Formats: sequence, structure tokens, C-alpha cells
Amino acid sequence: MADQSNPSFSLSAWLRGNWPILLVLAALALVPTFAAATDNPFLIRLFTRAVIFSIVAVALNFVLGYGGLVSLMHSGLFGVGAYTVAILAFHDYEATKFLGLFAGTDNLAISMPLAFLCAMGVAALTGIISLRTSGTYFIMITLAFNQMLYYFFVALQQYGGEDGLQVLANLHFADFNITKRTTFYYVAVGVLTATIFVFARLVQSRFGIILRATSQNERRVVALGIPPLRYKLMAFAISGAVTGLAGALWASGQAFVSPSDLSWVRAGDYVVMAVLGGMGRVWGPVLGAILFVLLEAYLPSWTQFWQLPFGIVVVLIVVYLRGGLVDVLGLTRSKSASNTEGGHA
Amino acid sequence: MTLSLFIEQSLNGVQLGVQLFLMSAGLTLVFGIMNLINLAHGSLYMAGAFFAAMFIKITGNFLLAIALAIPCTAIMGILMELIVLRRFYARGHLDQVLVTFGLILIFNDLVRMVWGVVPVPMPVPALLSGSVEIMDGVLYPAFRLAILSVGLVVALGLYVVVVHTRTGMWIRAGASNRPMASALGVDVQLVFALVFAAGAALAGLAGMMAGPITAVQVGMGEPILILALVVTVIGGIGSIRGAFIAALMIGIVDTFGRVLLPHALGSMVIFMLMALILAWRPKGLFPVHG
Amino acid sequence: MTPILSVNNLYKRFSGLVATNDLSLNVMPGETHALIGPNGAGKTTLIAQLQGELAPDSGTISFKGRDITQEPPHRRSQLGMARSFQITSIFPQFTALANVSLAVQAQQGHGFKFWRDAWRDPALNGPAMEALATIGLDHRAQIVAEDLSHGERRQLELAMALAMKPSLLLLDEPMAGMGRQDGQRMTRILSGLKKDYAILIVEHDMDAVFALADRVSVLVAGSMIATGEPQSIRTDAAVKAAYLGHRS
Amino acid sequence: MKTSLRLAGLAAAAVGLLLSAGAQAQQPIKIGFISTMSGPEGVLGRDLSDGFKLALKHANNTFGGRPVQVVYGDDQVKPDVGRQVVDKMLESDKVQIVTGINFSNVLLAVLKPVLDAGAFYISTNAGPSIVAGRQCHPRFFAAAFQNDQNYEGMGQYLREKGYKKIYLMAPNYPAGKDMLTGVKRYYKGDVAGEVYTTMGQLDYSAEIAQIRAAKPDAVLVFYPGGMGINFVKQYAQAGLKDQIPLYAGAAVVDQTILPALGDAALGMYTGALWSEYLDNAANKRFAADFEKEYNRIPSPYAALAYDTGRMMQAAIDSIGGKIEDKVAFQKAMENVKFESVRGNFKFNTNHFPIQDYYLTKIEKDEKGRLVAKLQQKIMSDLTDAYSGDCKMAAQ
Repeated sequence: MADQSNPSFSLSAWLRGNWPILLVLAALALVPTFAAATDNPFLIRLFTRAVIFSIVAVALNFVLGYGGLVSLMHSGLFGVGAYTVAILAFHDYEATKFLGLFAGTDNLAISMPLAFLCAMGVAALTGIISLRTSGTYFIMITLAFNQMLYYFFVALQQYGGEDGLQVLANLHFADFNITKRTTFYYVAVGVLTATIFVFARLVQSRFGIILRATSQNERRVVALGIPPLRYKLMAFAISGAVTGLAGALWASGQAFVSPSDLSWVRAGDYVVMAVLGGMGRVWGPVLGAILFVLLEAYLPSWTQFWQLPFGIVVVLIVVYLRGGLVDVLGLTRSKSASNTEGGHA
Repeated sequence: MTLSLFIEQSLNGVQLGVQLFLMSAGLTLVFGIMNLINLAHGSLYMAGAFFAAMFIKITGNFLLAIALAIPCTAIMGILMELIVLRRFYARGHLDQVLVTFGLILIFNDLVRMVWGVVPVPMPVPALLSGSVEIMDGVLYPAFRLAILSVGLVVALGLYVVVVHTRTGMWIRAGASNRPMASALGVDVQLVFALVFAAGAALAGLAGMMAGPITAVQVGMGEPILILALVVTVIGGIGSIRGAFIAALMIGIVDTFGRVLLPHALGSMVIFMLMALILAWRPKGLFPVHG
Repeated sequence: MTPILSVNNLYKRFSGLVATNDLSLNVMPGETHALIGPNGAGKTTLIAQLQGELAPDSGTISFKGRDITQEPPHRRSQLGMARSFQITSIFPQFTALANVSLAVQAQQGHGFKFWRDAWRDPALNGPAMEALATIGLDHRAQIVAEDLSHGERRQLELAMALAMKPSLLLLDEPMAGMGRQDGQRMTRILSGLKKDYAILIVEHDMDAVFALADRVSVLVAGSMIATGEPQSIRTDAAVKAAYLGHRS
Repeated sequence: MKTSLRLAGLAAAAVGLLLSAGAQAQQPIKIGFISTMSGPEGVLGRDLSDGFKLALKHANNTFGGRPVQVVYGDDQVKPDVGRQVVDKMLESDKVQIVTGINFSNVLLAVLKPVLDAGAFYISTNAGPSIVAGRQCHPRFFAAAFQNDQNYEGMGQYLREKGYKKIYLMAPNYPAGKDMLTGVKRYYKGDVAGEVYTTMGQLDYSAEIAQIRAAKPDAVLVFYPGGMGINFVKQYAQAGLKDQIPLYAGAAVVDQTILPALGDAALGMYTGALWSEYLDNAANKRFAADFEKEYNRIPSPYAALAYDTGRMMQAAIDSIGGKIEDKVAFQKAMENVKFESVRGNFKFNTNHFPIQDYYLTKIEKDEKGRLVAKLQQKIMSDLTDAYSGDCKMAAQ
């Protein structure tokens, strides 16, 4: 398949412009060690949450930062993935059949790929309609789809409705038990690493470049003979699929899913994470997700009025750090460095 | 469904629609003219209700309280514009959404600090507390009729101001071409501040009118904000006429959807309507630009 | 010889205003055909209909002997019609080279290639550098487009059009907003391209038009009032009247 | 203040370590109190925690001779946030008892980790049916109620009242269904309509018009918090209050929303598991001290949280503070003897309460404030319907 005349993606060249992600991933990998040293196993749970949200934020940023599409339905797509795992586990535990047709499963080697595909399917179907719109209309139509998904799962009384669904089956991945806390954390970090790597390649592929060009000047893309819709649709489906995978991880890690995982506020949180971290880099949103989760966990223990400082942080970052936290590291895609991700630098 | 029930439900739908229009008018005005998405519009709605409740407690007079609360909300809107939002006219919609999302959090906690977590009382004015027999055996709350009238008056007023006055002309000039309007001697900064104040006052008014029939509490602006955004988008961003028609549509569809459809569908019917309309007309029913 | 582009009885109205009125036009292979006319004559509207952004109310457009009236814009581009815009339309955050590579990529077919690094792909960068060299912008290949000068951006647009290996170039005022020096350079570049492409050019700079064009058509108020050799157009009484009348 | 409390706890722990092993009993008992503190429902968390704090104050912050250290947390009505807060309490703060949650969906999300970690959960409010039945657990106690109980008494009352046709409404979530199930368990007449509305719904004009058309004898609703304010106000304004009587069960129209409701609620009858007018010494002390401390009338949320605290104290006192002996603590809770503000209280075999049910009427007190005046006892020794499904395992 590989054409010899095409030099492949150069990891070392990419890392020259993106070295901080190595530090971030290394720091994430050390969390369990630190947690053990300080006798605070909660840190692993906290960072599991941060890592799973990071995966969503990175996937969202693919369409947001590179495709210019502000989606408010990523919590819905996340929920589709999460419920896929939880519902299959439910039927396995109860020894019943889904819709009276399929048996459930507690094997994540089956349910995770299914979650990936279901979320991809939902993203593709809704994308066909929503990608016809643009700008604010796109934000709102994705919000509408998110609300539909939300109420859909609220309506599923069999699966707990508003109360949510506990995963009582003992989940495993093929023959491996991955739900043990530390193991699971490393699995999540592994998925995040793979996600960053895949998206880093995607945004520099022919496909990715068309997507980025479309967000800069869609009219010009058309005039070049490229129909943008199918590229945007593919990007949306890929982003949705990875988000669904994160949802599947969430359901396995928490052993609990509920419609509140699909709320539009959470969808907004993902956008906040991506922007806070920095949309100009594939991995920028990871910083945003970590900051978000830490603030959310620790601000309320300092003050009852924690939304106030939280809101102020958001406002200040948007006003002064236009490139997000990546800006602090001096790595924004400023004008003259715009293509440093690629081989042109 | 009997005829009288049908009429009553239609009236309910129209009344809800008009209430939504009050909220959406300011949103779409600011949206269309300054090209600014202001999620904190819901906070202004909340502020309007809290100010009115406070003034009712002090003065004991509903009308006087409204008369005092409207300028307070407008001033709050102007401050918001001056301190934060003015920097965001030229920025992308995403930045606007985020910064106003941050403002929502700030306002919610500020209100909680000032007024506490317990919902505050806001009684219906005595004059409007009863019901009116609109037809044989059908009583309709007088206060809801009052909301209906206020909404219709506001709609008419906006139409006259925007289409038939000099101020309206400036507003439209400022919206379509800023440098041109400046060159013609229009103080765009001032016009924008005024429009923002008017939008804030409308949001506040919507909150005040909703206060006597709903809970005046922290976070009351968010659910209504979502509905107002739906209305704005269906109508076509920036179109007052579109907002009016879309608001009535949502009010009626929601009212009948809740009563006639199974519950699960009833709660998502307006979102399905929005998705359908946008799939058919990607820029809303009355697109303003192009 | 059959024309490469043939427009027959095209009509387009905008709420009462006739923008294109029973317009017919032929562009022959290898010909440089200039379209002139006063402001508001409907030139850009015509280009937009040719390229497919606007649909005509009636009439047909054929390209290489094929009716393309109903084809969407990207299909027309794929068939070999390349357009440059009156207002510079490029990808501001990409380098000049990346801008042109994208055009090469479009010309090479679908972009559903997800894995290989397109920034370092010689199959894209090679032809792109060639196109940049043709218009003399190769020394600026690594500059981000929004940092280029106005004249350079106009050149970049042209390079993107060339990279699509088109059989017809639709150039909408390629010299718009250029100074004298840049304009002359552009004229030189275009006269170098003349021999390889059929060109339909809309331009206000009459020196450039008469230096470049094999034939000139004059558009006034949506109607074609004259078509002919540059010399005969220069002396055409109707053209003079229309132009002077409109300008006064 | 929280920090100083924590410092005090650390200091106490440090001192405990310095002393001999015999000082084990002086280590603080750690309790995690998680509730909804922010957002529109923050009023519930405030009342629950205020009631609990008063119980601690009355206990001199000492249970079974050991100091009590409480860690507070906010669930924001989001199950996953609640889950995270509880994980932190269990693993960072090492709490031994978790309590305070008001919403069933949050409770269900945190229950498994709490019980798996070997901690006790003692509920001040939520009591979902599943935990009362099939999933009952030796370390789970519902000190407040089983959800259905809030409405079972009203079902009984409406039957006794002789209504032939009633209309039921609740938000569409499991607790809403539990409540209406509770009504139907005791009311045997016709149900003219059973309507579920969207959570957080603002406008009820359409539903109210349907009620008017259905002409029931009475309307019974379960709308907690802001929804209750919306519905009751709109019902009164529609002029229906005087035509079709409106009832609510326990824990709906109470001091968390009465000040905001105003006269719209006047004359309405509601159920109650507790009332500030109940005539027992413990209750008189609680009501008086609460009003002195917080300058307002306590809500049932505050009262039941106070009761929960008193109950914990009594159980821990009875085992001399040795809460680490989980089986002993379980037995102590099951047989707890304390003076409940509810008067009559004991645990059933499924660790859910057996208690009395009262009727109250919304009236103005001598200071002109709206209160729920006690009218009559409707039921005695009310048990829940799920205890039969519970097979309590041994620890």
C-alpha cells in the first residue's frame, strides 16, 4: 500500500514542534506512582476522568479547531458510546436479549468497537443534515440533535431513564481484566496517546488539509474542484466515533452511565476544554481538559461560590489568551509559524 | 379534544409564544446587529426578575417595580457591554459563546451571594390576579392575558422603531456597514451600546413578566435561553419578524406536543421542529443576510 | 474549430434587475478573450454563472462540447475550468506552497487519503513549485499567505488556478488593486501563459486588455453590445458611447 | 472554616498517633456529606447540611466519645460529579460514613463505590425502591423514607375523603413514578389522568387546561423545587384552586419554596412525615434551636437530616464509638434507640423506616409567615412495599 516515493509522516519532525505533549503524557503516566507515594488513590480516578475528557476534547477539536465546526452534540455522541457498552452489559447481566434479538456481552473487545461504530453512525446521520448549515446555525442544530439524544435516553425506562444505568456485569477485554483502577488508567492514557497520534497524522494528510482549507475558505475549496461536504461529513463521523469510544471507556471505568452525561452543558464543557487548552494544536485540548477537571474538583472545596472564580478564569482566558493554554508555552500557531506542524518549516 | 379546549390550548400556545418572543427579541437584535451571540442574555432575564421582585418588596407596587427594574437591567446590560462584550464584536462566535458562558457562571453566583439560594417571592399584582371568562365556561388567567398584550405591544413597537424611525435607520446602517455608518456621522459605538441596553431591557422585561408565574431563582435564565436560541435560529438570526413568527410556532407546537404526543416525543418536539426547519432552510425562515 | 466555452442566450434576474440579458459568448481554444464593461455591467455575475456559483434563469453553458448548465461548481473545476476571484481568495493560514499544493491535490482527484503526510509529499509539492515558478513566486513558497503582499497574493491566486492544469482560465480582474509596477508584472506573466491556455479575462486596465486579448467583448447592463478584435473595439462608436455615457 | 476543621482533624489525628494505641478511640469519625449545594436546587443542600450541622452541635461534635470530622461536597445534581466527589471522600479523606444526597439519580450513581469501599451510606433524603428491595444492603440505611412513602399516605387520605376520580402529575423521572405508584397503592378509585412532564418544565398552562377539561374531584402532584413553584402559582392563577382541590405529598410544598409561593399555596393540603408542630420534646428543641441558629423555619429536609445525625450519634454512642466494627455498627443502627423529631420511628428489616404519616394545611402563622399546620395523623407505622424483596445479606 505504501508508495515508496511518498515519505511517511516523520514523528521526530512533528515532535520538534510539539514536544510539550511528551511531557504531558509522561506526567500523566506518573500519576499512579505519585498517587501511591502520597497514599491518595483518588488522584487516579480524577485523572482517569481528565484523560477520558481529553480524548473527547481532542476528537472535538479535530472538527472544531481544524474544521471550524462548533459542535454541541459531542456529549450526545459520548453518551451513545457509553450506553452501547452499558446496555450490552445490562443484557449480559440480566441474561436477556436486546430488543429480543441479540444477547448482551460483557466483553469490551466486542462492545467497544460497537460503541465506536454506533457513535460514528449517529454522527454521520446527523451530520448529513446539520452540515448543510454553517456558523451559528450549525451550533444550534447540533444542540437540537443533542437534546433529542438526551431525551431519547431519558425515555428508555428499561435502562433506568433519568436515574441512569449501573454496569453490574464484570467487564473484561477479551481475556484481560482491564477494569482494575490502575490498569484501566493506563489503558485510558494509551487510548489518549493513540488518539493524539492518529489525529496528528490526520490533520497533515491530504484529507486533513482539505478539512483545514475548508474552514479557512470554503468557497475557494469549491472553486478548486473539491466538494467540501463529504470531507466535513467524514471528519464529523471520525470525531464522533472517537468520542463514542471515549464514552465506552467512561462506561467501563465508572460502571455507571446516565443521561446527564449527555447534557448540553457537558457538550459546552468540551468546547470550553478545547478552547482553553488551545485549538491550534492537536494536543492543546488535553491541557484544557486537565485544567477543567482540576478546577471542577478542587474549587468547590475552597469556596461554596466556586462558579464565580471559575467563570472569571474562563473570561480571562478568552479575553487575554487567545490561543489557549498552548499560548503560555509560546507554541501558538502565530502567523509566521502557521505550518510548523508540517514539513514546511 | 373539544372546541373550547382547543381554543384554550391555542391561546396557551400563543401566550407561551409571545413570552418567548419577549425573550428572543433582544437576543436576535443583538445577534443580528452586532453579530454577537450573547448567552448571558439569560442572566439579564434573571436579573430583571430579581430586580422586579426586590422593588415589589420595597414599594409594594407592581407597575412601579417594573418601571424601576427595567432601567436597572438596562444599566447592567450597558456595563456588560462596556466592560467585556465590546471587545468581542470583531471576534469569532466561538469566543463570544465562551466569554458569555463564563459570564453566566459569574452572574449566577453573584445572584446567589446577594439573594441567597431560596427562590424569592414575586406575587401577581392584585389587579391581575383573577381570571377572565373568555368564553362560555373557559376562564383564562388575567395575568397571562397581560403578558400576551405586553408582548404584542413590544412586537409592534419594535417594528415601528426599526422600520420607520431615524434611530432604526442608524441601527440598520450600523448593522450592515460599520465604516459606512461612521462615515455618515453615526456614532456606531453609541448606537451599539443603545441597542445592547434595549436588548437587556427586553430580556429583563421578559423575566419580570415571567416572575409571577414561574420560580424566581438562581439559574432561571438557562432553560428559557435555550428556547430563545431555538426561536432566534428558526426565525433567522437578526430577523425580528422571524423571531415573532418562530416564537408563536414554538409556543403552539410545544403546547400541543405536550398534550397530544407521548411524553418522550413531547419533550423533544421543538428540537425536532428546529432540525427539520434548518434541514429545509439552513439559514432559518427569514434569513437576514443573503 | 469548436469553441471551448460556449454561452447561449443566458438570462439572470435579481428581483426585477436584469443582470444578464440574452447573453451569448464563445471562447475558442488557445484564445485570450477579454470581457470589458462599466461597473455594474454584470461581469462578475456572468463569471459566477460560468463557474456555477449562480444558476442562470435560462440559457445554456457548454464547456468542451458538454452542457454544464446544471453541473455544480466543483464538477466544472474538475472538468478543467479554473477561476481566480476578483477579491483575493486564498487560504490565509497556509504557506504559498501549501495553497498551491492543495490545488494540485484537487487536480489529482479525491482527498480521502488519511495517513500519509501531505506536507512532505513530492507528488504534491513538485507540481506546486512548478506552478509557483511559472508565475515567479517560487522564492516566496514558504511564506504564510496572509503575510504576502497584495500583488503576491494575486499572483498566488493565479498559481493556484494554473496548478489545476485547467483548459480554461476564468480570471476576474486579476490586476484589481495593483499598483502600476505590479500590474505590468502581471501583464507579463499573463502574456507568458497565453500560448498554453484558453483565457477569459475580466479587466478594467485597458492597457493590459489591449496588450493581451485576441478578442474583446463589451458588456453593458447585462447585454453584449460588441465583440471583435481589439482594434475594431477601440474604434467602435457604440462602445465609446456606452462607456463615456456611463462614465460621465 | 472548613480548612480549620480539617486542620483540627489532622491535629487530632497526629495527637492520636503520638499517644498510645489505647487512644485509638480518640481518632475522629469521618463523615462525608454530599448534597446539592449550587444551582437552583442548592436550597436543598443548604437545608440538609444545616440540619445535620445542628445535630452535630447538639452532640458537641462528638459521637461515641470521638470527635466527628465532616467533609462537605457539592454534587451539582450531576451523577458523575457526585461520583467523583464521593470517590475523593472515600479515598483522599477516608470517610467511614457517607450521607446527605437529595436526588435518587445521584444516590444510585455513588452507592456502589461507597458500599464496595466498605463504608456505610445513611440516607438523609433519597430512598429509591431498588435499594429497599432487591439491592438492599447491610451497610445502607435510609433514615428518611422510601420514596413511595411520601405519597402513600396521601393515597390513603384521598380514599378516605371519598374522592371518586383523581388526577396525578409528576416529572418524568424514576422518583416521580415512585411517588405516583405510592398513591395508587392506597387509592383505589378512578385515575382521570396520570401525566408525566419534562424535568424542569416552566410552563404548565397546557396541562392545566387538560385538567380543567377532565373535571377530576382532586389533583395530586409531585413537583419538588422550582417546578413546584411554577405549577402551584399557575394552578392558582388559572382559577382552579377553588374549583378542584390541589394536594401534594410530603417533601414538596415546604419551607424551601413556601416563601416564594406566597398566597398561591394558601389553603393547600399536603402530606408530611414530619412537621414542626409535632408535639415531642426532641422536635420542640430542634425547631426552636434551628430557628435561633439560622433565623428561619426548618424544612422537612433540615429535620430529617437532623434526625439522621441524632440517629448516628445514638448508634455510635451505643457501641462506644467503635464504628470500625462494621457488624456491630450495623446492629446498632438496626436497633437504634433515639428520640426522633418524628416521634415514632424504627427501622424495618430492609433498613428503611417504619413511621407515621400526617396531613398538613398551608396557613399563615402568627408572624404572617406561610407554614404547614399539622391537621391529623393519616397512618401509623407505615412500612414500605419493597421490604419483602429484600434478602439482607450478612457483612
